[in-house]
Amino acid sequence: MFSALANPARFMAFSRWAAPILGVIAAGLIGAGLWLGLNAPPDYQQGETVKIMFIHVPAAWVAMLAYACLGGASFVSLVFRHARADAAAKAAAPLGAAFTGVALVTGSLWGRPMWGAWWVWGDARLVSVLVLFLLFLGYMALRASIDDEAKGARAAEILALVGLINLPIIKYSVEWWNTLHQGESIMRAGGPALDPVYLMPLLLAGAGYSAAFGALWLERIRAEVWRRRATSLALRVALA
Amino acid sequence: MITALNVEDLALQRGERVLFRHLHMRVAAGEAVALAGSNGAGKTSLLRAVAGFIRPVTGRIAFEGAAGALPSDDARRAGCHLVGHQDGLKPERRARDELLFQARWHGGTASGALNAADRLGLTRLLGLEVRVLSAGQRRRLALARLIASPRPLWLLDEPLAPLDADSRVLLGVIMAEHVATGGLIVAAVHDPLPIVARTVGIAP
Amino acid sequence: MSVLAVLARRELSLAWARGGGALLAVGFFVAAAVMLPLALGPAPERLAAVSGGVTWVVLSLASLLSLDRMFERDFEDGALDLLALGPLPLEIVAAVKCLAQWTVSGAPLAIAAPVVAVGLGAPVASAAMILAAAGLGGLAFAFLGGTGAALALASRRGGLLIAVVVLPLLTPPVIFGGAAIANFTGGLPWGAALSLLAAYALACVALTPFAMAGACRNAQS
Amino acid sequence: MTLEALSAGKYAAYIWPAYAVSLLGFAWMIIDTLARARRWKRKADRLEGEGEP
Repeated sequence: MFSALANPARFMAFSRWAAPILGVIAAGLIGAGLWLGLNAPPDYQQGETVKIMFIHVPAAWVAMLAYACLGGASFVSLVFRHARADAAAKAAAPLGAAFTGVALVTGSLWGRPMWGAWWVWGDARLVSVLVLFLLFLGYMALRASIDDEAKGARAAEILALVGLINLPIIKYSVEWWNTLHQGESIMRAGGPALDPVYLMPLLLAGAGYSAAFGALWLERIRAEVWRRRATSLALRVALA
Repeated sequence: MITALNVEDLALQRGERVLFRHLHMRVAAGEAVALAGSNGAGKTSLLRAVAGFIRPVTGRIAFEGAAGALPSDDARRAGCHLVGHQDGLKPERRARDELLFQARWHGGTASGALNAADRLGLTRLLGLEVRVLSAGQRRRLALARLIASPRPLWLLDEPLAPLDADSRVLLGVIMAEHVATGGLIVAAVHDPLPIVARTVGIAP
Repeated sequence: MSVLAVLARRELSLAWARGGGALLAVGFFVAAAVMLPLALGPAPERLAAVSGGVTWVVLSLASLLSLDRMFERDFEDGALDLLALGPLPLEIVAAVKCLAQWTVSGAPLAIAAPVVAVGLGAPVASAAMILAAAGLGGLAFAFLGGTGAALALASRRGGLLIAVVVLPLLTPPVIFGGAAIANFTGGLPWGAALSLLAAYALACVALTPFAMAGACRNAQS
Repeated sequence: MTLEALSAGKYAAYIWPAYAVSLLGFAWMIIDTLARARRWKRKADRLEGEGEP
C-alpha cells in the first residue's frame, strides 16, 4: 500500500478513483448516521440538543485524526525525504483547521443551552480542540511565511513533529487541569456509557467524517501534485 | 587530517534551478584550486556543499585522510575553514573577543590568535569594536582564524574582494605557505589567485 | 579553556547584549503586570485572586519576546556557519544558546516574579514557590521559544510568528506552573504540579535541541 | 416521523445553526478542494502541451 502510494503515477491512478469512491461512502455514512440521529428520542438530560453531538463529536475526532495524519506525513517526509509525503502534510493542514473550526462552533452552540454560556472552560475536550486549532494555525502561518518552498516545507515538518509529541501532553495537561478546577467532569458525550440509540449514529457519523476527510485529503494531495508540476513546468518554460 | 577532497559527478540545485551537473574535481594535499565561473554559476554553492551545508542532488563529496576515507562530518568539523562574504563578526563586540572566539572555536589557541593578528597587521585594532573597522580590516580579521587555528582545507569565497594591494600580496604569501605545508585550498574568485592554482570552471 | 566554555562565554555575552539583557525582559514583565490593576481596578481581593495566574502568563510572554533574535543574528551575519563547522554538534550549540538565554533573561525574570506576584496581592509565603515555578517554567519557555526562533529563521517575519507558533505549545508548562502556584496559595497539595512542570522542562531541554539543530541546518541549506 | 424528527423543540435555535455551520464547513472544504484541483490540473496540462508542441 505504502510503496504503491510512493510511486507518483500509481498514486495519481489510485487516488483518481479512491477519492470519489471515498466521497460517496462518506456521504452514505454521514446520511445514515444523521438520519438515525435525528430520529433518536430526546435525551432525558440534554433533551433535543443531543442532536448536536452527532456533528460536533465526529468533527473533533477528525480534527485529531487530521493532526495525526499531518504529523505522520511530516515524519515520513523528514526521514525519507519523500515529496508526496510533504504534499500530504501540506494538504492536511487546512482540512484539519476547518474541522477544528466546525468542532469549536458546534461545541459552543451545544454548550450554550446546556450550561448557559457560549464558552465553558470546564469542558476539557473543547479546550483541547481550541489548542489544536492554534497548532494548525501556527503550522500554516509558518509554512506561509517562508518564501523558499523547500525550506518552508522542512521547517513546517519539524514543527509538526514537535506538535505531534506535544499533543498528547497538551491533551493530558488540559484534562488534568480540568479535574483540578472542576472536581468532576461535566463532559458526558462519547463515553462508553452512551446509550446505543445515540452511540450507533455517532459511530456512523464518525466513520463518515473520517471517510470525508480521506476523500478531501486525497483530492487536495492531487491538487498539490498538479500545482508542483505546473510551477516547475512554468519555470522550465521561462528559463528555456 | 584531510589529505584529499574528492568531488564526484556532483549536481547542485538552488530552489528549482539546477546550477550544474557532472562536476568532477579532486584536490590533493599541497594543491590550490581556483573556481571560475560567471555570477550565479554556483561557485558559492559548491563551497557550501563541500562544507556540508547544501545537500547534493546527485553525486558525492568525500574526504580522504592519510589512512583512507574520512567520515564527512568529522572531516568538516575538524579540518575545514569556510571564509565567505559573511564573516560572522558581531559589530558590537571588540575585535579581540571575536578573534579569540573564532580562533578557539576552530581549535586554535589565544597566543596563536594574537600571532595571527600580528601577521595580518591587526594588533593595533584589537581593542576596537568590530563596527568601526573598514571592510578590508574586517576581512583580515576573519582571515586571521585561518592562521590562528590550523586546519588543512580552506574554502575561500572571494577572499581578495575587499582587500587592498598590500593585503592581497600578504594573503598570497599565507596561502602559498599553507599549500607548501600540505594544505588544500579551494577558492571562488573573479580575479586570478596570487598563487599558482589549477582552475576549475563551473558552468551549467 | 574547553570549547564548551568558550562557546558558553560568547553566548552569555551575546545574550546579555541582545536587547539590553535582563533589563528589557524584566522591564516588560513589570510594565505589563502594572497594567493589570489599572484595568481591573484596585480592589485588593480581586487582584489577589488573579495575582498568581497573571504573573505566570505575563512571565511566559516576557520570556518569548526576548528571544526572537536568538538565532537570527548569527544566521544573518554568517556566524551560524562558523558554529556549524566547530567541534561541537549544532544540537549542543542550540542547547548552550538556550541556557545562556535562560541565565540572562529567565533567571532575572524568575527573581522578579515573586516580587510582582506579591505586589499584586499574592501571600508572601508563596514567594519561594513562585520563584521555583518561574525558574523551571522559564527553562521550558526558553527551549520551546528557541525552537520557534530557529524555525522562523527562514521566514520573512520574526517575532510575531514565533509567538503564534510557540504559544500553543506552551499549554502544558503554563497549566502545570499555574496549578503549582494556585494550589500552594490555596493550601492544596502542590507537589504533583511542580514535578510535572520539572519533568516537562527537562524533556524540553533533552528533546528540543534536535528540532533547533534541524531547523538551523534547514535555514542554512 | 420525519417531521417529528426535524422538530427540534425549544432548542431549535441552537441545533439548526450547528448543522448549518457544519454544512458550510463541508461546503467550503469541498468547493475549495475541487476548485484547486481543477485549476492546477488545467494549468499543468496546458503547460505540458506548450512544452512539447
